[in-house]
Amino acid sequence: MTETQAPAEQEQATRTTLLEARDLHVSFASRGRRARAVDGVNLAVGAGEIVALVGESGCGKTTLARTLLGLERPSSGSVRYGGAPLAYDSRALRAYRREVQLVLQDPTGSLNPRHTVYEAVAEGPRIHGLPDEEKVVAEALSRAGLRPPERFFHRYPHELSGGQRQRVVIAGALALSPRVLIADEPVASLDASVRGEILALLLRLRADLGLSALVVTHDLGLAWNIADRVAVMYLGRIVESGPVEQVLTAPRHPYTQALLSVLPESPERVVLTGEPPDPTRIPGGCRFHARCQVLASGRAEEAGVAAKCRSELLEVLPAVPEAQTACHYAALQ
Amino acid sequence: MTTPLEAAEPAAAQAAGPGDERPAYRGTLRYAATKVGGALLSIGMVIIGTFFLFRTLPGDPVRALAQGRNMTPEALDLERHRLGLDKPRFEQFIDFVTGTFRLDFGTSYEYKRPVLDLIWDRLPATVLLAGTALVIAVGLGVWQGTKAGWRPGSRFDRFSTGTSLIFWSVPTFWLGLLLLMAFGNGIGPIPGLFPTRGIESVDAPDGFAYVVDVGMHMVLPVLTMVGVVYAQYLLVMRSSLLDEVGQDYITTARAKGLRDDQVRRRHAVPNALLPTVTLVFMRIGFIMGGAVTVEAIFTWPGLGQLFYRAVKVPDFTLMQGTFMVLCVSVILMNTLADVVYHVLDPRVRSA
Amino acid sequence: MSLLELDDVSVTYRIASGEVPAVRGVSLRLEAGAALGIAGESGSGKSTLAMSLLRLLPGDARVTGKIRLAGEDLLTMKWGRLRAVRWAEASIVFQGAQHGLNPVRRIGEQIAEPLLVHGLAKPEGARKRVAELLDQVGLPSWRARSYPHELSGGQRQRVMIAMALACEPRLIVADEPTTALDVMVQAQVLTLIKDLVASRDISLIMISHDLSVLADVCGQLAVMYAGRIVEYGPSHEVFHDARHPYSKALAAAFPTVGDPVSRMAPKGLGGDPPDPMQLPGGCAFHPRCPVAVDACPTLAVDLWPAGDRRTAACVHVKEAS
Amino acid sequence: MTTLAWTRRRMAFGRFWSVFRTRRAGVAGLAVLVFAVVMALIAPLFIDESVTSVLHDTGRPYSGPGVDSVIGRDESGRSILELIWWGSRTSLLIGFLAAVLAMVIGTVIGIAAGHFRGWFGALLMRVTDWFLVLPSLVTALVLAAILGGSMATIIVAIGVTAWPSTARLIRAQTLAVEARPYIERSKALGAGHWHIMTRHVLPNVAPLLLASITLEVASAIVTESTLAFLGVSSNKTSWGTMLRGSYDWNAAANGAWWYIVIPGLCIVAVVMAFTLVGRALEAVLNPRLR
Amino acid sequence: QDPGAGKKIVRMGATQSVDSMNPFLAVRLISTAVHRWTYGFLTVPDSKTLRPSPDLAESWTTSPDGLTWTFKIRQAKWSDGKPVTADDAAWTFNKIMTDEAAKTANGPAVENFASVSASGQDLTIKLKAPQASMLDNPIPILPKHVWEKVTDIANATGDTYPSVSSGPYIATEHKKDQYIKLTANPGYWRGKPKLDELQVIFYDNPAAAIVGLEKGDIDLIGRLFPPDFQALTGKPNIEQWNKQGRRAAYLQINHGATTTDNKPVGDGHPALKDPKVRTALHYAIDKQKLVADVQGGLAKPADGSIVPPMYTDFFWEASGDDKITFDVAKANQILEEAGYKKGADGVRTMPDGKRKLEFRFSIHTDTPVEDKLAEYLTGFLKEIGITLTTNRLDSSKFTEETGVTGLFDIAISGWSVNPDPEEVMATHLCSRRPDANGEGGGTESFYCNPEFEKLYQDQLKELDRPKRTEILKQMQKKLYTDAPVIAIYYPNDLEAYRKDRITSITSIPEGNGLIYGGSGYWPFFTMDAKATAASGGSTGGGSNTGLIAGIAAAVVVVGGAAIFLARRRKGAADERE
Ligand SMILES: Nc1ncnc2c1ncn2[C@@H]1O[C@H](COP(=O)(O)OP(=O)(O)OP(=O)(O)O)[C@@H](O)[C@H]1O
Ligand SMILES: Nc1ncnc2c1ncn2[C@@H]1O[C@H](COP(=O)(O)OP(=O)(O)OP(=O)(O)O)[C@@H](O)[C@H]1O
Ligand SMILES: [Mg+2]
Ligand SMILES: [Mg+2]
Repeated sequence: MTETQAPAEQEQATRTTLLEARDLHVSFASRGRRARAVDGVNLAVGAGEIVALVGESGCGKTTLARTLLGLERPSSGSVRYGGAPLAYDSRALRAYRREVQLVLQDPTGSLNPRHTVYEAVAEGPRIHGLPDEEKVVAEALSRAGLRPPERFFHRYPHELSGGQRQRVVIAGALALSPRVLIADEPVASLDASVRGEILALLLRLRADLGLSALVVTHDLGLAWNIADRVAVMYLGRIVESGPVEQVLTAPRHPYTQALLSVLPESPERVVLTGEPPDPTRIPGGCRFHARCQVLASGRAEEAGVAAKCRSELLEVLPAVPEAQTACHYAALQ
Repeated sequence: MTTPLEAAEPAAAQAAGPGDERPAYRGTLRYAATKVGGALLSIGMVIIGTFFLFRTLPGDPVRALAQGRNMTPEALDLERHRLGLDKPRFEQFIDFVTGTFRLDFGTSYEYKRPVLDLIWDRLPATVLLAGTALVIAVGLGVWQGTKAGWRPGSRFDRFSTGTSLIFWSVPTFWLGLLLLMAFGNGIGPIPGLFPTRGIESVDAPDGFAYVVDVGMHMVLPVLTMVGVVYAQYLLVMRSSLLDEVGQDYITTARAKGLRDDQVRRRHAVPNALLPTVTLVFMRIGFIMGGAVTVEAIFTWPGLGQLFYRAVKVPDFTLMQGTFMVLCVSVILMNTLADVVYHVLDPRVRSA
Repeated sequence: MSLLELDDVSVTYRIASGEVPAVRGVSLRLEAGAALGIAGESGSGKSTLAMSLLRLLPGDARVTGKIRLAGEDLLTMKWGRLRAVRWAEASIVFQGAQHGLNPVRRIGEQIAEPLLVHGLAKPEGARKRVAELLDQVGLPSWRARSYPHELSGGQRQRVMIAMALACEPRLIVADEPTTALDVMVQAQVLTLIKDLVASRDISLIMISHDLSVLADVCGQLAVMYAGRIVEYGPSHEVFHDARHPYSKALAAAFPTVGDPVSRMAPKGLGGDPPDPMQLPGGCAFHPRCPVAVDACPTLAVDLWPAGDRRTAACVHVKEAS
Repeated sequence: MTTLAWTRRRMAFGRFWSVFRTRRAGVAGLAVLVFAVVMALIAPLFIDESVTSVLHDTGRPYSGPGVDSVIGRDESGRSILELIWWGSRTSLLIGFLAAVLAMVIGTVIGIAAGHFRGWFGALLMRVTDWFLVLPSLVTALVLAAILGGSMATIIVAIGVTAWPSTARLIRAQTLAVEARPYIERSKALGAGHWHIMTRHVLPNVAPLLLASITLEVASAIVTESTLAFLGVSSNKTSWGTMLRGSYDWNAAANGAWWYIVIPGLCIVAVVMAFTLVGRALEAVLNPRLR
Repeated sequence: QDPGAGKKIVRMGATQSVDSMNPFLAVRLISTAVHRWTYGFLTVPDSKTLRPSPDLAESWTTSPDGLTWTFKIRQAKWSDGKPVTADDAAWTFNKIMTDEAAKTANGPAVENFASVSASGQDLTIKLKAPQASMLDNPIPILPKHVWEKVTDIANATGDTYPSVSSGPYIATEHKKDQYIKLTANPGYWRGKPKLDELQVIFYDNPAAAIVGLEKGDIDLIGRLFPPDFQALTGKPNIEQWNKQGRRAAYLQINHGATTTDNKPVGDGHPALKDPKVRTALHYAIDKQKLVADVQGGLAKPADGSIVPPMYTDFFWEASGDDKITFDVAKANQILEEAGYKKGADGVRTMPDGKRKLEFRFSIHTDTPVEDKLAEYLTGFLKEIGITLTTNRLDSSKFTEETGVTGLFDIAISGWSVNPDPEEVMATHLCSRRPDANGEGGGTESFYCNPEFEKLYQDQLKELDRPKRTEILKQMQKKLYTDAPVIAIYYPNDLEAYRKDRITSITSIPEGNGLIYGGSGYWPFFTMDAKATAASGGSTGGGSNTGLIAGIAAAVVVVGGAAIFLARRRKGAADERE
């Protein structure tokens, strides 16, 4: 078992915002309809901060992550890096992508089976024309925990284990010395036993390099394991966000509560029925009201917000580090 | 606990009533409409392409019409005028397009009859020949492909795949010539069993005997076409069956206690057939190519023969008309294939 | 007599480059109405074991040992009898629900198929039964007319469960029924399985690599490593107090939210998963084991008693006892 | 570094070969193919164009296999063996060049159509589909008839009608490759269109191309012979024109079976060899089939 | 039951298809042959002498100036019972003279007509100039009452059956590119033919036609290609018919193509303007070898010009000093002396050293004989330091380049000569060259020689046959020595028929003449055959064989299906995983 370092208590308020989404909307044409996959998101990742983005399948997490990387263009709103809005000409994008890097869920798929580890890691430096390619690659590999790096240079992905592959992918990102890492479900396809290793690596990189990270996941345990802050997303919008300890131990939004309640160890579970949300048909009022257990159980009625829940739109949550939630019912307490 | 959205969904489906697939049906219609639109576009491209292709022809079509006979300059001019060749290129193009839409493909130099009439005369024979060959080839290919794919590596598999590959490598005309030599003329112990030309005897009898007569005439040409074509159906059926056999739902079917042949007949084959069905239609153009050769060898009075003659003369009006008709029919077949596939495969239907 | 008895079951795949011992000498016992969870990392032989129960393995797999279902030996059974046993006595829910259903047939037909094949119902009755089954798994009956792709992943998995229930078997094998499903849907499906098993006295074998899920649903837990069972016991005990270092690592991989110990401290297991064709000698886990001792590479491992109704295959357990 | 890369490449080839070797049909095909190609290449060392002349070294027309000529003579008394040997050069050359032409067009269009989404890709796909449904033999015949029969014309006529299936295949493969996460990763690393097309897509479609080009050569050889038979030929002695000759000069009725059977068998053997090798390559190289 | 049972039917194979059944339009040999069998003409070549003899015209008279001809039309009936009158003939000629479309097939034959009129059975034709070949008029006389209803000749197919005929046969059925059925005309004025039915069956594939003859699917096939003919050697029941033909094959040489206003056209090689070069070419050609190898020995090497030896009257053959025999050394010597020196590559150049002697040889696409000829000629000319490259052209382009625009050096050519050679002679007249606009024409050689012109005019006026023959021979000699065309050989007429079916046949001319290849209907009028046996027999794999084979096939299919099903059952029993 590898050791992990618990970071010193950090002053979150003093962190400067590095990457930010401002009132971001992304929509797709889907079977003749518009799927509003991301529907008004404000989110900030501070320097050296690890933010977890959690939510159900199809709620727009991946789309948000891709948009942050400039792989998808927002239909409105903007992505800002270092305070300036992201420009979409190829030059600016390329420069941006030295700073912000992506790690995907499926390490096997993320590596071209015809490229050796060396080529895979060197791809970024080559695209950006970095000098001292071999040195950069070796360094990135050893940072990612593949030591000694030379042993891995000429291996092909199929000669590596899943965890090693994910390390190669991370090394590929590190080779460009980015400042932000966006990881979309980085451990979802890995074996449970390997999972901890990779997460520990992320923590170590943050400690060593001051790397910020946005980790997209549907696993609350992961957020608990490594994130400073968590944002809960539902149907294209962030419905609750704040420091991990606060949000995960005392959730305020019924959706977060439901998510936490279905974890195996929880005493009483609230299983939401109904289908996964469909971004082509976002209900009016609170977007969660159709599945909301608080509304269904009549507690909202008692509190007198039921009508509001059904008809009144909620404000888009601002990108602040403090705990906040978008819920008519929670607003009362 | 039903949510408004969930409630709305089954309501819509129930409104369609049992047995009625309205949403899917409407989807199919829309799909068919776009496909037909695409086909029309393709046909338009065929028309334009044909015009320019045939306008690049060297030589003077009027003189071709004269076929080396002595014509006065006036007569040539008159003919030129009659064919509209004295007009500017653009006007010719407009004439050509409107003519084509009115199904007026001009008059054949060779036959001195409207090209459309000729094509219309020849169509049934080709449909008969190519249709029969196609049905047999598909039947044979699918049957052998199924058997081979179900037990890959078996003796039957190796034998049938090997044979089909050999046939696949054989040029159509060569196979036709060999068959003509062997079964038309008779070689050694093989008697000359089958007629070698045409679709019927000159003194064709009536009734059932006529059917037999035509059937006898069809043997060699159909055999030739089937021989060359069936391999691809076999190979596709085999590989798509192999694909299906690896799927989990086949294991599920086995786990359910189905007999081996039930698994094959109910699950594997119907699913594997889908790609084969598309291929059948997709490769209609290939069949047409085969028809040209086979009809030329066996004097089969079909479109292929007409086209072959047009190429040999060369009779450009006829060639152009036949070419367009062949292309358009292939395009239509493909469109049909798309729609059929769409109807057959529920996965595509709602996509 | 137990419903299912496995006695020294081994499965070997023959492939071009040699033999893959996927399952190596597994012995298990399952009482009627009980639920057994099998956990283990990818490639440890869980699915192979599950498939061997109904002789569904491909032709290149060789199974040895004894598998007895209600006293009958499945491995020597006649084909006709085996077909009758399949689904009617024991059914199976596969790993990927989207692939376990025939994509071009309506789900109603597919659920009804085993009923008709086993002669348990006439077409009319089968239709009624399908509606009933769909209702039991919480799907509206008009869904019978849908095609698999028209359903969400969770719904498909429920259809698979409905199908598994169709012939009212005595045993259901669920091979990773919730992997690749969303948290919320996963909870729905697990609740459904739990309820069904509890209410009908059906035995369940559930496979997963998520120990926490298994601990939740099953009474007993078996942890597999490299084709062997390395720990066996009541699930909560195994989960919270594992005796085998591998089980420990596996359990630690699933942190409890709110537990300050795991906050900012993800735990994992170093090293690479074993290559089944080149298994280390002795205890197969020793190269990755944090508490390995000198004896491990040569030790003849066996499941040693490790407490009340518990066994584990670790030298430390042996020494302790 | 480079030597290492070389050894790795050699090893990769060795791996490929060890898999390919297990496919007996493919190996047999390869043997035939190598034989045919080598024979065609070394032909000028032994014979020259004059073997196709009707005036030099001719024997009795339609004399059968014997001491005088190993496998008989044609209608002008030329040796069939020599004609086949010399004609293989034309057949193979046309086959290869037409296939290469089809490949180049097909690859460029296929990759572009798969890579560029939006109207450009859609347009390319439309054009490809259009060409795909055209009855290729018929189109080739029309093209050859209009342009006149020379070697270049025949190659162009075959190449221009054969590329769409390649384009289709390449496009499908491109789409499959582009859907892989490593493309996304590469984009996130800052890669442009060119980088993705040449570094990721092309290497991944290349094996498929290799397989498909062998299959394409096979069909080009058949098409060439068919075109020759239907009366548009390259005016050079090829197996197709020989068969045409046997037909024109009614070798069948004159009992000169060797004139019909042997060139035909050569076509079948070589086409079959290409097909077997192509299929074997496909099976070994195409991950989907593996 | 076979409907043909008990009838005398002869089936003729044809590898050429009918272009049109409308006699105004039909130009193909097969179509004109069918029209010869179904329609009457003014005159018909005599079956023995090939001289014009009465057909529908019973008798005729000429005015002393040779400009007015009066034909007496015989009392005969159309097959629909209407009488044949001079009006029918007059209408036919007038139609061709007035309707552009009707000129398609036989326009030139009425070019010289000033007017045509009829009164009763008397037909009067007034000519613009005297015309000795008047009695070889190739126009079938059509029934006015049928054809006058046709307004658009250009688009009339003539496919109305039974046709209204006055010849020995009536066309009763025609399936395009499949077959034509002709039945005997019972009211034919010479009497009903011996055959009941004559069928023309089309083959695209000559090999299939030969197979058909061997099998008895067809009884006769005309105009055989040498290898096809040779293939029939020694086959039982087959009579091979190998006689002198009416065709001459020659090379057309661009010796300086000009238009009617004597302006040069085209891009012919300048060397060919030199008669010495043309003579050298002539010496270099081994006609014997061509005959032996290209025609399988079934032709006669040409020592004359464009009239084949079959026409013994008109045939002229070179002899003595005029005669050019194959002699490479001589050819080389001629070229050498004329200053065409060989270069280092063995190719000669023009005396001024500028241009090499590299000629194009224009042939038709898809003609194996011409291809083969080209191979040989290339070889021959190489021996005398001349490079020949083959230029294959489709027929319209070929006609244009070798007949109008003059874009050729040497081209293949040939002519099937009618009993009167006037027509073929006319193709070498100055007036046949294209005009300044590149229109018109019909020249075979771009030849324009005043002496030749004069001879032509003389023969037109010369009504005394022996004298006219002499003039025609002089014209041939002129062509031979001037060499605008070089005749290479006269292909034999090759035909074959089944002895067991056709019991008697008279060729034209009788004895050593032609059957199908000849002009006129004699062979087919006089032909006799065995009656078809009552049941099936040899005809076309008759329905009986068909039935048997069909039943056999059905048995095989059913049996196969049964075995298949049985095996499936068994297969279901032994299952596997
Ligand atoms: N390119 C696209 N075209 C159309 N719809 C899209 C596209 N990409 C995503 N969507 C839709 O947007 C919604 C959000 O998708 P997204 O992939 O961002 O979800 P996610 O939260 O990452 O889900 P998961 O947990 O399953 O990965 C989904 O409903 C999806 O169908
Ligand atoms: N058909 C086969 N042929 C050869 N080897 C196989 C085959 N199926 C499985 N194996 C091998 O057997 C071992 C066990 O596989 P199995 O699928 O049972 O693992 P698993 O525990 O179910 O893994 P997962 O969690 O990934 O589903 C693996 O090493 C696998 O590579
Ligand atoms: Mg996602
Ligand atoms: Mg598994």
